Amino acid sequence: MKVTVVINRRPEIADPEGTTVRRALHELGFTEVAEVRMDRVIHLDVDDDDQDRVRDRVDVMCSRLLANPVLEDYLVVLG
Amino acid sequence: MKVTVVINRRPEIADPEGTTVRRALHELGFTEVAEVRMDRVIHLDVDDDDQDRVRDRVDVMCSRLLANPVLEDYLVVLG
Amino acid sequence: MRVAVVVFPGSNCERDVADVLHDLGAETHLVWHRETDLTGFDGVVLPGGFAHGDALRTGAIARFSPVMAEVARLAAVGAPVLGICNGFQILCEAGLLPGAFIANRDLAFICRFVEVEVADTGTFLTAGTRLGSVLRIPLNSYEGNWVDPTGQGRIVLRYVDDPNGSQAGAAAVASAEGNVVGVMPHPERASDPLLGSDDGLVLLSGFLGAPVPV
Amino acid sequence: MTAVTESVHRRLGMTDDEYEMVVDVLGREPRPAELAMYSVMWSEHCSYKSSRAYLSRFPTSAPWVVVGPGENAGVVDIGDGWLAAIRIESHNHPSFVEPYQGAATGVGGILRDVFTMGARPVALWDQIRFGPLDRPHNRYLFKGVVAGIAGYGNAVGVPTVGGEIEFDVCYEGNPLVNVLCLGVMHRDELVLGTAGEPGSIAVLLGKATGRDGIGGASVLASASFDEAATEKRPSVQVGDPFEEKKLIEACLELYRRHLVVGVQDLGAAGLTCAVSEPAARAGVGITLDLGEVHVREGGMTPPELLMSESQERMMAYVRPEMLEEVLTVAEHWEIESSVVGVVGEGDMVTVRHDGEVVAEVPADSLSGGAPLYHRPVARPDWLDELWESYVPPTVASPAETLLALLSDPSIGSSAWIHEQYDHMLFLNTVVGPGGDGALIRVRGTNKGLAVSTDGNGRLCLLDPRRGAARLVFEAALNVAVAGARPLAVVDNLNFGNPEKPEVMWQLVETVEGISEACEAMGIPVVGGNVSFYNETNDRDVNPTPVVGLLGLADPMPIDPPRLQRARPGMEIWVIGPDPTPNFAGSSLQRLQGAPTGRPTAPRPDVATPMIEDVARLAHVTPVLHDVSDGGLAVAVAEICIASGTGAVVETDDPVWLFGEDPHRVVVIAESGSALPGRRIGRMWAGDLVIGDETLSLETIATTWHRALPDALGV
Ligand SMILES: Nc1ncnc2c1ncn2[C@@H]1O[C@H](COP(=O)(O)OP(=O)(O)O)[C@@H](O)[C@H]1O
Ligand SMILES: [Mg+2]
Repeated sequence: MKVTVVINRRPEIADPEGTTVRRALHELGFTEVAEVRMDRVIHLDVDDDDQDRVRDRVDVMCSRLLANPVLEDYLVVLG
Repeated sequence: MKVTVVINRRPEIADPEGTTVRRALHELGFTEVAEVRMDRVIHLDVDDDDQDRVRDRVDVMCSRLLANPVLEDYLVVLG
Repeated sequence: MRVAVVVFPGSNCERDVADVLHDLGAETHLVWHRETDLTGFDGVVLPGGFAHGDALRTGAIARFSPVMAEVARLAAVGAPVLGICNGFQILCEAGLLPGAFIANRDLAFICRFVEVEVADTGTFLTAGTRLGSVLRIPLNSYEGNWVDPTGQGRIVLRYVDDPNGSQAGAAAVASAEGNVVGVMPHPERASDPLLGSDDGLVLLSGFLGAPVPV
Repeated sequence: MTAVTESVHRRLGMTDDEYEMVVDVLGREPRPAELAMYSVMWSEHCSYKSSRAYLSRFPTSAPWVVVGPGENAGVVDIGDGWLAAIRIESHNHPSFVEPYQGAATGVGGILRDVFTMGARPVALWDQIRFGPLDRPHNRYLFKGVVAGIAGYGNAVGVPTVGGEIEFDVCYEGNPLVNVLCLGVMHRDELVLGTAGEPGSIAVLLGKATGRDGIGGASVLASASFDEAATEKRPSVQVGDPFEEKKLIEACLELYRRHLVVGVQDLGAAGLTCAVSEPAARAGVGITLDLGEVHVREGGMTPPELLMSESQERMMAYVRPEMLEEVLTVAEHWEIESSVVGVVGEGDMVTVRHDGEVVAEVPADSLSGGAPLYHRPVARPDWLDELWESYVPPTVASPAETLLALLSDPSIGSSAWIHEQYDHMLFLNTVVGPGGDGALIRVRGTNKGLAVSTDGNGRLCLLDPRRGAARLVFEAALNVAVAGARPLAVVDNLNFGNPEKPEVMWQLVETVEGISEACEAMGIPVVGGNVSFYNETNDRDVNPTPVVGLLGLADPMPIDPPRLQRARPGMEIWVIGPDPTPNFAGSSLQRLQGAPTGRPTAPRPDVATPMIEDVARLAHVTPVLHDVSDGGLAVAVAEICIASGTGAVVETDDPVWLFGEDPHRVVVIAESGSALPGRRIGRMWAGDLVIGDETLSLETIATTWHRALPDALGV
């Protein structure tokens, strides 16, 4: 089963990379870009077809390894 | 307008992050994870409400700066 | 020889390489990345560092710096253009060299001496070396893993023991004409036996057109 | 006092008595912004209120001291118009909350302390301590901290050339992350943290201010961990080495062109500190307009703006006629700037926001007026028991014992760590990580600067005074091995809860020990840092002073000693006093159990001449190696591994092989040399032979190289 995990940095946490990219876009003339935030998506291919179990297990993977709970929130999407 | 750009590394290009995360998940006992791929998501906040123009301009941002055509494909999602 | 060493915001090896080139007899100038005129320079170096903090991808933003049009012009007229580490990454992003960089295979920054073997003596960088000679030079990068989907890149130096997964073991790559060269390890760091090796001098002398044989 | 304000000051970490002191100073109830300012400036972290009374014991003067403790970094004269700036700082609590960012911002902070003084930062050292690596969480913290130091240090472009690592259960819930930075400058580039004359203008340079780190100093670093960890946790600071790199270059250009009268970095206590300390030092007043501060997020309140610990910011004090040039320099380096204040007569810090005065307080009541606590001090009653319960370790086979020591991650190779750090940038690293002290050349001169950092929690638990003194002597010997003479010390005092009399006793003894050792060698303490409340769930860490010692090699040895230079046929000598059969606090004891006994006392009378001898030998000897963790056997094994040369050690006495008594150095010398010590063996083209046992070079090398990677499972 395919699982997509979307990891977002919490809004109150600074995102220096996003700021640098915004500045670069402005220099290239894309001044309409007011904000840039950089996030991650993790695609998992899981050898298991039990939706409930997969959801539970991926949730544990996120809280233990994939996301950093101090800085990030995550969202698990099956399929 | 909010725009989400998803940058993904072409499948034929190695993904050391994905490989490392898969190995770490296996060590933690999540051996059902057969593959891991990491993508990047860029959230843009664009001061412009003209959907067509925004789509065109973000497309140019991607092909010029946000994605590297040697390694990556991209997808632009409005809203 | 008059050499421009380009300084991007976030470059950090510019003074190191300028000092060593100076000691080898060059007239070196640090040139800010907003410079738009490199007239009068015989060659240009893009030094190591973290231009623009490596935001997005290494070299992704630096390649749009105003100075890059002049770097491309010098490359087109056949002047020697050398990218070291981050400079190599910038040259790839700018399309002046083939390929691109991804993270090291083991996902760790690597700072240590590595051995590289000369695979092509037809570039300025390797003009003073012999095919197959082995040089000891420090590597210092997180994204040193070169990828070239075309498989056509001209490889100038190869790692003896692959430290990072780089395609075909490439440690240095040249343009088809041979006057644009990117090298991932830092020849300027192998410039004095007191620092562990002076094997980099033959490469930098080659850049200055005064190769000393090994 | 109303119930409302009472709860506000307590929430800011202030006691009721401290609140009353504020009321006394002001002659009225403080406004919210004022209360915020006092709470951060009077926090333990910023004011040293529990330690100040005792730190005054340190010897701080010497003819070569240019700036002693109290400024952002200590500065010493190294001759011929050159100065060196040095400082050490802890980031323990932030690194526990978020190891990568905590360590990264620790590096950012210590760099600012050094380039604030006018010096270009030339090298970093990290001293890191964790619980044992068999616990996954400790591995997570350790890897995160190393990645954070690498991530920030490499990208900001300052090499990390050495450090120290220790694993012990006492750091389980409370890792220690200290970072030391060394800078070099010309004499005329020295800048102090002064606001200058009335009329000077305060220019805020660097990153935009956000809500990050609000209350970090007062809450996170000044309270026990279990309390702070929960809801009081401020939002985590994220390091931005790219901004700091630009800020370094911009500031160095300002100094070179003499465009500023003073500079203060914004670390803990943010803007509050950046206006009050320079104003107090200069004896002037200042008016700060918060509306002018460039911000990352809208709607920040005056207390938030005044307390934010956003990274990568500096306050420059500028004469009005220089202002335009200063702003042009900032623009050139692509950093943001804003003109936020004006220096005036008087002594008041006045803060305006939206046209209103939100704070008006005497500058020096913030920086110098903090309460001074003489907290109760009591020798722990468990100490005698610890001393008396000493059991000597058992050594059935010296070879097996050596292998056990070499496979200890506190002793094995640190390559897994230091190969992730750029340790070669600037082409000055003559002796880098992997030896004793690191040696940095000062180009344009014949000088070298050597720094060694040393800490040892077990030793200091058993006897903080002896332990701390021994650290100073050990660090001095480590720089002597590089050919340098000791010049100055910085210290980082990592302790538990100062409200416990036993912890205060440990601090007092430690300060005494460091002071005695410095006095014996005639060197000053030029700076330091105190980190209290390193406790989790009522368990304090071992008292862990970390000593950073700066030495000057002038001239630098032409071919400095290196472990690699040992060759077959050379002789192995040990110089220094013979060891005693006392393993208290040693690595061997740790392998076999808990620390017990009373460590051997240092011998100041022996140390000083010996350090001089060793510094002289460094000019003529291929290999010098200080005997420390794991004793002589480990020192010789390290020489064998580095040089690929075998050794024959003509003793199997555990006291000689594994004792860690102070003041001993291994010398590898050409055969026939006459040295002031004992010849205990020779190098040869074979294996490592100890008494009648033999270990292959490959076995010892693999064991030593794999110690840390195996413990990490990589
Ligand atoms: N955390 C670290 N970061 C960088 N280098 C380290 C670290 N820990 C140890 N080292 C390096 O490893 C070498 C040995 O360290 P250590 O055993 O503490 O030395 P010593 O006992 O002589 O003080 C030193 O050169 C030191 O700089
Ligand atoms: Mg030591």
